[in-house]
Amino acid sequence: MHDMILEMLGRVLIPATQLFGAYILFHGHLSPGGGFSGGTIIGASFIFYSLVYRFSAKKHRLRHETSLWFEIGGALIYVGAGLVGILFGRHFLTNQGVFPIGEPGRIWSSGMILLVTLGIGAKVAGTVFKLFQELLEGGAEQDGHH
Amino acid sequence: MPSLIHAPVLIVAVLLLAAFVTPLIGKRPATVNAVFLGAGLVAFVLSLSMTVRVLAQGTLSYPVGGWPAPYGIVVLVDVFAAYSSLVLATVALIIFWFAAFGPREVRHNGAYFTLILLLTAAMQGMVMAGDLFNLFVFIEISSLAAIAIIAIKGTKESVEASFRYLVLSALGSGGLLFGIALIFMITGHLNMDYIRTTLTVTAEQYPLNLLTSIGLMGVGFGVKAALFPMHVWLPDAHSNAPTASSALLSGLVVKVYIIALMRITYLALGLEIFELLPIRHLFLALSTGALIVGSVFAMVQDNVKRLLAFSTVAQVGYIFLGFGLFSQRAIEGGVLHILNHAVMKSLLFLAAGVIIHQSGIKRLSQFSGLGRKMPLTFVAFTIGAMSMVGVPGTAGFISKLYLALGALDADMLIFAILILISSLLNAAYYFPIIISAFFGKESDAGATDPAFVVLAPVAVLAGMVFFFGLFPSIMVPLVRQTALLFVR
Amino acid sequence: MQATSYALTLPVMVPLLLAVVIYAVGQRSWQLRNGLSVAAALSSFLLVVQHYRTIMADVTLVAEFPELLPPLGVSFRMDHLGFLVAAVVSFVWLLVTIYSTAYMVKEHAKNRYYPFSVLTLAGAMGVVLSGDLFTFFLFFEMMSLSAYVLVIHEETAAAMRAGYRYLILTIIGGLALLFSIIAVFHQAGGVTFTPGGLPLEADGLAFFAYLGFLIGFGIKAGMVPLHVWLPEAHPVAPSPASALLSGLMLKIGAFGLIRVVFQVFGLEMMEATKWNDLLILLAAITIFLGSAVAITQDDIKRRLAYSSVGQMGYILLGIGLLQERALIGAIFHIFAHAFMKSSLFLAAGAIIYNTGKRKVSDWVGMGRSMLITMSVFTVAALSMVGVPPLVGFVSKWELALGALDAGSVAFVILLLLSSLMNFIYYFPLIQNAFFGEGLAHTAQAQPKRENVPLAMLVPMVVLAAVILIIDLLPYNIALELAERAAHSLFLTVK
Amino acid sequence: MLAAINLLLLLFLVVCAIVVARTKDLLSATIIFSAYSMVMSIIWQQLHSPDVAITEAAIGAGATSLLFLAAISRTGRHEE
Amino acid sequence: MRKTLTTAVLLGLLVLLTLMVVEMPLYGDPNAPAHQGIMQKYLDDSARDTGAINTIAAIIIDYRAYDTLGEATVLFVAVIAVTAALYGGYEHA
Amino acid sequence: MAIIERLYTNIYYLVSVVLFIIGFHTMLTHNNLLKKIMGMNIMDTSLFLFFVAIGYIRGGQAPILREGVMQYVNPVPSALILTGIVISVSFTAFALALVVLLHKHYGTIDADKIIALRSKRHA
Repeated sequence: MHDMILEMLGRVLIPATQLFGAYILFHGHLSPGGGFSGGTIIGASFIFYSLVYRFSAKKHRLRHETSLWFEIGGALIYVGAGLVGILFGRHFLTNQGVFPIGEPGRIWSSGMILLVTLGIGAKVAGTVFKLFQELLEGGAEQDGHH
Repeated sequence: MPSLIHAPVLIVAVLLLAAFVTPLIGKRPATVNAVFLGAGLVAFVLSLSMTVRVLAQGTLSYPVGGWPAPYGIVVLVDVFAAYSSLVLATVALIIFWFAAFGPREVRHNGAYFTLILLLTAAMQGMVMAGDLFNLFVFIEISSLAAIAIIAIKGTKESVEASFRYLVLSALGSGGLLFGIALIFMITGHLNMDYIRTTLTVTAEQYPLNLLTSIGLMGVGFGVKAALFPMHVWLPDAHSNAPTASSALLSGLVVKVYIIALMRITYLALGLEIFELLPIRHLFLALSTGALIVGSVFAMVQDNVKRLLAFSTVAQVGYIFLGFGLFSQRAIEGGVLHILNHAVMKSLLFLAAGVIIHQSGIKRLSQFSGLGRKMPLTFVAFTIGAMSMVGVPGTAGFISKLYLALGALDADMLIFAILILISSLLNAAYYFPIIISAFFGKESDAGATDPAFVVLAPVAVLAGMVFFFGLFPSIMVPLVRQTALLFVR
Repeated sequence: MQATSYALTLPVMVPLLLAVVIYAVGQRSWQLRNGLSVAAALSSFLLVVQHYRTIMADVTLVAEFPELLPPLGVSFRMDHLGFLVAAVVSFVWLLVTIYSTAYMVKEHAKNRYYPFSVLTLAGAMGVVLSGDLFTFFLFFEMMSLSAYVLVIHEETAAAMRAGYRYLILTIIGGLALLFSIIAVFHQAGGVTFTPGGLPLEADGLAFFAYLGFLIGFGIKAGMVPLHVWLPEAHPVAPSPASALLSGLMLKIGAFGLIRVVFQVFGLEMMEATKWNDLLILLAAITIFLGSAVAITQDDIKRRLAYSSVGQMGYILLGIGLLQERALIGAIFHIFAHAFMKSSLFLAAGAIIYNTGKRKVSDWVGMGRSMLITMSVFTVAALSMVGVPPLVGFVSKWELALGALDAGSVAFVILLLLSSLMNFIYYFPLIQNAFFGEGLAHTAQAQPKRENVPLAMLVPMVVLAAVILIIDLLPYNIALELAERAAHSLFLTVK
Repeated sequence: MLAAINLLLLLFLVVCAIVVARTKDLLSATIIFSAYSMVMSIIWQQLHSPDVAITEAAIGAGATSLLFLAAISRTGRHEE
Repeated sequence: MRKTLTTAVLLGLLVLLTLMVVEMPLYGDPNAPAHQGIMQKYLDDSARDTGAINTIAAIIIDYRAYDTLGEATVLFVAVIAVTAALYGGYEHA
Repeated sequence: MAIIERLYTNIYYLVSVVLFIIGFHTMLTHNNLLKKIMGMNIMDTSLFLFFVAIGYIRGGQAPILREGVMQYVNPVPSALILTGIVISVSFTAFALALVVLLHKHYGTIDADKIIALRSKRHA
């Protein structure tokens, strides 16, 4: 099955959603939102993408490993940012004095917060997408009748 | 070593890092095993050094992110936390070994190891938490991971048991979060020390809120720690899990919630709570119920793992009994039992798992003569069982001795007798198994002792049963100081 | 006078370690296994008697390890009583072990028998050399549980049933003991055996503690309402194991009772509270019932087992009377009965080994075919009856004197009555064995010639020789020790 | 005026919650649950917690509903 | 039967909790104890301490970053658990 | 009357308590496993509502620092709930996975039927 309307919609909506998600991510320290909400929105756009192109001939599907990489990458960024504090002779997950804080109110400010927000965003996007995929079809090939 | 100050978070961080990395290298089993065991070993070394440090220099409080209390999260390692962390790290390391080299019961080891690492990390974080909400977060991680390592077995029974566990666990979490919300509402703090000091002022103003909060948290922890009568999920969940999971769950997970509960009572609520509310009597009543119900149900089981699970219900009763009696020695006994039960129940579950795997028999009625076919495994099982019964020279005896002495110190003769009766009940269901296994008529089931690498963790645990049975004085400084946190 | 000697731990630790070694080498070499088993008992014996001079100089040896197993700690102690019982236990164990190297050849699972026998020895030595109740309890449990393996050695249905009963009662007894120990510790703040007793108050808790001790030790000693395991367990075990169980392990219970009555509760308290009346009553019933039931038994080992119940009654009576001479009798009877009952069981074992006949009624003419064995049996049996100058006579004499000291003639009559019953169940047996004409059996094959290995004969003969001559010696070491032990136990009272 | 709207929203919450529990059709229940979360998010916006509101809108109303839909697609739409 | 009992117990709980609501600090009261503890420091110092003007972001990823690490871990547990439950392991995926 | 007034003032607390009970009830009494999970979600969100209500201060603004604002609402509960929401969705996801598995094994997601099926197999 090949749904023209859905694909058209998708072509417009998916980038828009992703842009919105990215905005929320990057402005996490300035405005409402942050890693979790932004990440979820981006993850939702992936889900939409995979649903729209689910039956298309071109197999636009995202690979499972990709979302796992997002997942692990985000987590490692977080723990890594924490360990940097220890390397600098401070405490675990220290921001002040380890990362450049910058000028409050600018996008490139607040050091670890931005970094970790981006990490979380990547991680959550991967998580939401992967959870959905798994629930939708995970282990299905063993069912026989699915 | 300067980085030793960071041990409280490093333990958690190392285990988490290993957990995050294992999926990446999941396709190479040898590397996964190395990372898995390596993380366990590092956590053990860190925990040991941290304990030594705490013993020498007193309570260690680590402000994460450099923010002092009450603004940041503080990891508070007092003697109780250090002791718990050491117990966790030690027993977990041995179970890790079994999970890595023992009989394989899950389809893919990689995910299993990841979950075990996450569970261990969360437990470590939990026992050291000095912040109420931080504690909650770690509780949630460990709950989810604990359920996952049951469901991973994939059989009908394990999935069903884990779902039931999940529902009850979520109820418990709900109660817990509600309790934390109420506490925050009337104090404005999350750091346990600050909660305690603020409560001295605000408790009078909002008594019902505080009471409800304690009740809800009590129920939340009670469900998770399988305190009678909230233990209904435990037998199914623990008996249908893979062997290493059963050992972890029965040996460690259940106890961690008790530790967290007790830490909340003395850190956040203050010891006055024991005088103001009939908590002790509640503990005494519930633990009596647990001892009797757990033992009686254990007696009628035919499945070896279910028997062990019901026995856990009873043994949890011992730990609560220690806190309910509330004399110095009784608390020492309860605290010691956390270690001793962790060691002996892990031993029993691992030995039972080996037996089931090697012979395919899980029904006790078919154990007849198996002991002669796989003597080493059954000797280990016997040692665990003797410790459960409380034969002198084994670890189980020591905690029972302390508890009974503590019962007399608290002028409650009846509980000393109760402890002895429950020992008799234990004997009544453990000894027939051993006798029929060693001296019973031989069945035609083929079975042999497994390879050394499988049996090694069982042997180490058996050795620990004797070691802690003969030299409990090694743990005495920690245990005594822990009891002094409660009884001043 | 007290002296510290850490050598006290050796008679316990050496067999304990050797038990492990024996298990390890048992798979490879039976000679080494048997040799080590004998060596374990021998070294225990030698390690005990090396203290002879010190003990005779009235020095009490102690070795304390308060750091081990806090808060109660572990300690060892050797006084006259401990020395005597330890020497008896290790000596008889040595003889029985030598005997069993030959006897057990026909049995299965020898690799299990020897290590557990040595382990039981270690437990028994630990009990008699313990310096406090807690150490006592530790080794008591170790001994009881490892003896379980000896009881069920045959693995027949009867043996398993008897073993199960033994195990359950042992556990109940152990828990009762543990309760009492905890109660004593709670009240007195310590559990060390102290001359004159610990500072206890004669309240309800102390009485419960006393009851707990009575149950715990009574079960082990075969005191009457609690003796039910004994006549089941002793007959089903292999004969050397029966000798150990009946000859030695029962005494450990009585030994514990002496310690508890005189060194935990103390003479003054016992006299003030009259709690000993309960013990006397039970002892009297035990004497009477044990002896009476023994008459009705046809299985020789069951008859001997019931006889043991009766004889334990003497010892309990001697303790309960709270008279110095009665106590001398009790302590001496520990020694005497150990030798007598072991030689009876060993002789019975030799006959069963040779002919397979367990029934007393089948023993007609046995004395003619197995002269040495039957002579040993006769000597021991006569001693049991109390024929002077055999050892059994002395203990009964002292007991009777003690009973008179206590002012009760009734017990003297009871002792005489029991001797009579002993005579009834031993004498016809002996008469038949030597002079009887078995009509029913003449048609069958004559009893085989005495075909008993030397390793079995020698221990029996040594035991019988001791029974025969020790009272004739100018210097009766055992009596001397018993007197000194009783004296020191009574010394603390003004 | 604002108070009235807030009260209405709260009432709507309770009604939604009960309806979620009562509806036999799991798909409808999921949709109603999504609406419930959306209303919840509006309430939080009213209480000046925009961070929570946006997260609930994305995760509670969005992701959770999607997960429910995925599960329903494999287990059947109607409660038996 | 069981349902009726549960409903009754929960109604009892509802009554208790309602009584509790009566006792609670007033809604929106600036002097409620919840606002006397750690709140003011965050509002005053977060921009200076962390560089983030969104105080909530400052709290979750700086002051209380350890919690958020745990939170991220919970998600990770969920992913691994779901894959493990459905496949018995992620290698399959 | 004072009680009613107080309840009215604390209406947010009251509603969250009511929702908590509804969620709890759904979780305990409903046979359908998906409904149980929905109940769990309702219970969790009710607690989040409770938290947010605790954090509200009359006349307060969203805690995003800017000029000219005198009073902000309490940011701490919001920060905690963010964590709570994520935990809740994790539990939900895993519970749903288990439901899918149970459906695969038993062909139904009704708790009573599953129990019946299991005991039949045992018998």
